[in-house]
Amino acid sequence: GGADTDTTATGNNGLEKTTLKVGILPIADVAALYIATERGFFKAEGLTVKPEIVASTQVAIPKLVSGSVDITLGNYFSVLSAQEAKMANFRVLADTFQAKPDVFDIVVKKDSPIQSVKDLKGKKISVASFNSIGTLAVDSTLRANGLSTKDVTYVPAAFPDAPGKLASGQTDAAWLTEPFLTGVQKDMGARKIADTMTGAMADFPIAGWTTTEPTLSKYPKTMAAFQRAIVKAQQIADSDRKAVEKVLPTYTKITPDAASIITLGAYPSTLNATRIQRVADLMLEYGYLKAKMDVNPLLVPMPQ
Amino acid sequence: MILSRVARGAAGVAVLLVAAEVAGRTGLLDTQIMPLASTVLAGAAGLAADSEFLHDVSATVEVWAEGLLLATLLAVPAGVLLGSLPRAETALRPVIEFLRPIPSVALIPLVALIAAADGTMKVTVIVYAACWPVLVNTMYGLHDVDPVAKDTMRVFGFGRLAVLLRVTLPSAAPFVLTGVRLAASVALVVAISAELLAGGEGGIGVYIVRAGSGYRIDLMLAATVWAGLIGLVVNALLVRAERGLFRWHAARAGVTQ
Amino acid sequence: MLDVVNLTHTYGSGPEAHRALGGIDLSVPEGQLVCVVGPSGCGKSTLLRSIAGLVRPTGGEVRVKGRPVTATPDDLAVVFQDYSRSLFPWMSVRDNVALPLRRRGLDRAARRTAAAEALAAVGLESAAAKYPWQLSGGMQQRVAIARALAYRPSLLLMDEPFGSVDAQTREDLEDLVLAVRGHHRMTIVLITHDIDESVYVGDRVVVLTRAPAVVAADLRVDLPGPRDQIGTRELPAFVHLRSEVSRLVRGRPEFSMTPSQIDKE
Amino acid sequence: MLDVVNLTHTYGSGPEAHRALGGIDLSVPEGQLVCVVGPSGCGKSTLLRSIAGLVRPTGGEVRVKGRPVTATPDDLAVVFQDYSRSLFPWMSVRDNVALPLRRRGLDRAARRTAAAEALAAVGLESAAAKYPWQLSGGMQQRVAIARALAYRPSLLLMDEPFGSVDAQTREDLEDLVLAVRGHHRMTIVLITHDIDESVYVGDRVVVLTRAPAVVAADLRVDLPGPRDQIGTRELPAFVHLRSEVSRLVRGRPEFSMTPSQIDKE
Amino acid sequence: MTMTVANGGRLRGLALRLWTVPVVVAVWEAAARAAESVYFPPPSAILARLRELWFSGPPARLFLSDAALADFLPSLGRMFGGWALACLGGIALGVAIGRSKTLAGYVDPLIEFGRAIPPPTLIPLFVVLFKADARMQVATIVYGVVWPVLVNSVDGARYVDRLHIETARVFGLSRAERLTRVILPAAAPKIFAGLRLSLSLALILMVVAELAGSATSGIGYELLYTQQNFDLPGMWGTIALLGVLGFLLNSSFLVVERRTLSWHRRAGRTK
Ligand SMILES: Nc1ncnc2c1ncn2[C@@H]1O[C@H](COP(=O)(O)OP(=O)(O)OP(=O)(O)O)[C@@H](O)[C@H]1O
Ligand SMILES: Nc1ncnc2c1ncn2[C@@H]1O[C@H](COP(=O)(O)OP(=O)(O)OP(=O)(O)O)[C@@H](O)[C@H]1O
Ligand SMILES: [Mg+2]
Ligand SMILES: [Mg+2]
Repeated sequence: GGADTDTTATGNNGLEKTTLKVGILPIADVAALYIATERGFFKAEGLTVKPEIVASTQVAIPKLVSGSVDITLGNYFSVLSAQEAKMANFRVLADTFQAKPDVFDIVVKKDSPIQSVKDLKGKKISVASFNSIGTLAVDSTLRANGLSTKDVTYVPAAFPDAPGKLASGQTDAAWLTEPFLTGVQKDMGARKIADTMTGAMADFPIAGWTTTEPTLSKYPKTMAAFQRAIVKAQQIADSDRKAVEKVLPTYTKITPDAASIITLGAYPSTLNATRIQRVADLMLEYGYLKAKMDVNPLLVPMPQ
Repeated sequence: MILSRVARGAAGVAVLLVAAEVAGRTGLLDTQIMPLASTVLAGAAGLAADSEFLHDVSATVEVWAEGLLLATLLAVPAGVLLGSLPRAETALRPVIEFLRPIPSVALIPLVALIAAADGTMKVTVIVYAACWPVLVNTMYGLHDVDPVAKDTMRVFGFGRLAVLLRVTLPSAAPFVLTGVRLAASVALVVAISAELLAGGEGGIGVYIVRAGSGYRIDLMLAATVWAGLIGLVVNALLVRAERGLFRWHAARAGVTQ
Repeated sequence: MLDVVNLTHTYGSGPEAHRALGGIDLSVPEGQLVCVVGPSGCGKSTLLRSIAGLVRPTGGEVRVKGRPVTATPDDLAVVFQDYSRSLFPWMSVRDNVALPLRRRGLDRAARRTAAAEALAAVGLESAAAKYPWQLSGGMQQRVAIARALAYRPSLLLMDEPFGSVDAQTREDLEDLVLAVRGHHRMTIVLITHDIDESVYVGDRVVVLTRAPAVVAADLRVDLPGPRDQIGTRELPAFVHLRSEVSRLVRGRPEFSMTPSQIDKE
Repeated sequence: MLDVVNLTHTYGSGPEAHRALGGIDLSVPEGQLVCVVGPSGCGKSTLLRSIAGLVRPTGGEVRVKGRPVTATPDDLAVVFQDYSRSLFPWMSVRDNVALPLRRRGLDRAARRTAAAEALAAVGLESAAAKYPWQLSGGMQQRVAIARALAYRPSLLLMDEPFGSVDAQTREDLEDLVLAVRGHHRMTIVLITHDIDESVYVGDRVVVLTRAPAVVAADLRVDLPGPRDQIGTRELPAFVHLRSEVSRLVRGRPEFSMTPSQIDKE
Repeated sequence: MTMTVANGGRLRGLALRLWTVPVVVAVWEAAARAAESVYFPPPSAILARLRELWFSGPPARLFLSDAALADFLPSLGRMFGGWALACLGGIALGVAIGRSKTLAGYVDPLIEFGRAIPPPTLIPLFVVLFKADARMQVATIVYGVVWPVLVNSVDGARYVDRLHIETARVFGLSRAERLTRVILPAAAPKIFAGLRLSLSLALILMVVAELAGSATSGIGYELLYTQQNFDLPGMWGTIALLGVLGFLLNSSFLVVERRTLSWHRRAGRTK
């Protein structure tokens, strides 16, 4: 029954499927998706997009494979390691989010003796998970400051739990993003000791709209329609902060007040192979990939 | 009688809440990390008017109910079978004991791979976790049946099945129901944990993810309070069913109600 | 109807082993009422449970209607010594009595009627809707009797069925069993500690020795029927038989009473 | 020692209510042995449980040694009618008997000796190491009696304590109770269905009516002591008393036996 | 002579109890090979990975590698600690609630409320209460494991045969004697059902606690680590390790149970 209503072979610009389930996280990264919905870009393409929360990219992968979601917000780091582990054959439809200064910082408690990255030696630092953009970012920051990964202990802690662990002394430092950064600075006077998105990681690509090769070849037109709609929204998100601030409180628990002060990243509207290749190369450099990976085959060109 | 029970329960809850509030206000508990009890309760009360959250609650309750029902339907017959066939029990014990300590949340990615629908995935992990209390309690309940009662049935020429249905099961039923009460909360815990870990379109756990990503610890805990309340209500219903169905059980033990 | 051939039974094994039956031979023709008496703990209940197929005896054989007993024989009813545990606490008294009648292929209404009649026969018409745990000990025992009688088995085994009721009720129940037996040609094995009772209701009294039990005596009761609580008990033959049984049972005193033992401070 | 004043008890409430005791008055001086007889289901056990503080009567009062019974009185032992359920299946017979003796301040060895003696007194010396569920019904009953006697309470309540043992053992146990009573000046309330027994062991026989039970008669037993199973039972006074009690118990037949009811097909 | 007989008997018993294991593993191997999915590696691959992870040590140490010692000892230590605490607390509180209607009235709602709360959502509370990682993990285990013991103990203590309680009262047993001699043994079969449930649950909670408690070593940590590294044989290996541990723990538990409850088993057998 469901297939009949979801899939129409003809009509609607010849889309193979009109309803798309898209895995998201309730964070600023996916603002463009909500802008596209709000402004009717999907509707114009004949698409209905149903966002579904996936707690992490790792969990989203089996859901993509089983068809439980059609597209997901995929952080490049996880997508590339999963690609190497042959978990699936991924395809990136569009870029989603890109780092900017102070989007990912390392913070410590107000009264912490830690003053700079060098003081982190021998300390515990919380990251959202192992083997992630977080560890890569901290790795690169450490190296830039003459330390190495071995000099610290990574402690996995979900972002919402990290401030508590920092405050109670279970960790010495935390790698955080918004809205937690603003939150901990305001609530407990936490101190930033480093912006991790600098140097090798400056303007680092964070995540893209991701699907798998079988899904793409099954629904090429649908995916193209999605690409067209989302890119329009990415452009708006990138150029009009107010648009992002407006949709943020609708799908997250970030209050309008907080939305107006938090630091936002960039919302790229082109899928640039050179930039994404940077992720693969840096991952290889830090040992997160075993072999050099060419990201080109993974990127789906923008339809005309 | 019932009133005094409610009053006592309320008193118990009140003492704990006041203690938590005082601990928060005197700085014994760091309110930076753990919001005040009153803040959490106010948040929980506010959620009652949040239609989006109520939708989440109904989504959770739906997978919970389905999971618990399936777990019970699966585990009771399985427990009866294993409890009455010692050989089968011995043979399957390694497999069962191997499976029991596997965290159902660790299975989420694997189940997600097979089950295309999000609901199916959750129900599967709920069933996986919730069937054990029912199974184990059923097996133990079965061993607790008075042999004279079973002999009585056999003597009148009833077959094994009739003995099972008319003596063994009724006699074990109260303890099986205790297993179901255990499973009910396990199912709720797993439903929410699955939502926390795997997300989904809606659910209390999904709400908590959303609140967490917005750095709203107070709302996370407020939603958690709802989980507790649901557990409380479900248990009250099951206890009431137990009182109605198993009056004989209480009477034999001299427990007056 | 019933043949017990050199039946032996030992509980447990090794040093804990206890030999309860030491080779019992007994043959009961159809329609006979045999009373079994014997000292406490000698093995009467074990014998009864072997006949019912509830104990797998360690030696010898039991045959009912010529067929060896491996499982519980068909068309059998038992009143257990532990009557209170043999009633189902989750069922009303009526349902307890009606339950076995399902095996008789009766429909619901017929089962209820039969149960009501049996309960009335033991003086419990007003207790039908109650639960077993709402009844006194003697009333529970009568429910168990009503259940067995309502079933109308061809073989009825009763283990001290009248132990918990008052003298008057006991006599009434004895007569009830005799009457039902007469009408329905049941074969009955009745264990009792009351020697008068064994002679009064029995066609035959089998006396067992102490454990390991064997048959010490097997007496025919040649009293004219129909029996009558006052008339029969006054017959010289009755008085003679009861002293005979009494003598046999007391033959070897089971223990010598030694109150002094418990009196030492 | 024991005063029961206008004791009433009603089980349940509303339409299900059942009035078991209808106003019992009874006064037992110290050292007396009172036998209580009455039809099955009249309320004897209820009376006993009220005295033991296990049932909170709905009216009237029970006083033991002058103090109103609210909880279980001190220095009391009970042999329950449902003796098998009152033994603890997780303890050996010896431990079951020895357990209450802790209250008597005996050390482990003394407890074991006392238990062994009590068991020997009821003829169960060889069963001490067994578990209750390894014993026959009558043996379990004797364990319960041994437990109560070993405890040497000042007030002993017994609910049909000899119902499951053979005639010989029963007489021995009757004499045992009498002997122990004589030595230790216990006050005893003994419920029985055996009218001979009530006259033989009792200093007094209290006859109850059908439920709601009231005292129908309260007879002094004026027989010379020490009693003797053969001599006493032959005394004309004994024979007279037992017919008197018998007449009183049978006074109102509890039910009219109607075998015809169960015979209709 | 007798030795060999005894050994033979034991071997036969073992074979009777464990014959399903090779069958299941063989079927699993065949199915996994047929499926050829990266997500479902065959047991042989899992075993190889398991060996690599933990069992490449010297024979003198039961082949346990350094990693195994570093992972197993703290994990199992916390697990046993948490389980023991939960059992003691659960039985004590459960029996108290089962025997006292007043106490039950006061705490029932709290318990029923608490039971339904997923331990991971209590991290903020545990963080403020316990500060240190290890204590917090033990607290998480106790919190997750205590319920079956508690609920079954309440049930067992509440529904003790009335005549047992009355006998104890009549003979004037002290409170302590009533508890240890009557109530606990009578409730034991049900309490043991709770203990058995909680034992496997303790392994699960050990994993959950390591996830919640930000562990940096341990079996749960390893599960998370392999999962996040897309190391599926490793993840399956960890799962299999949990299963084997569960089986071993449970087998030892049953030995204890069989001793303690032998009266129950034997008394309840229909002959
Ligand atoms: N728990 C209960 N609920 C309701 N009614 C009860 C309960 N216990 C006893 N009764 C009723 O009270 C009456 C008296 O019971 P009791 O046990 O005192 O009788 P009894 O004289 O000891 O009889 P018996 O000689 O048969 O043991 C009976 O009619 C019985 O049905
Ligand atoms: N399950 C058992 N395990 C071990 N021994 C048992 C078991 N059941 C009974 N016995 C023993 O077998 C013997 C006979 O028991 P049985 O119940 O047949 O006696 P009985 O003649 O019915 O006695 P009573 O008149 O006291 O009921 C007893 O000595 C008893 O201890
Ligand atoms: Mg017997
Ligand atoms: Mg009674």
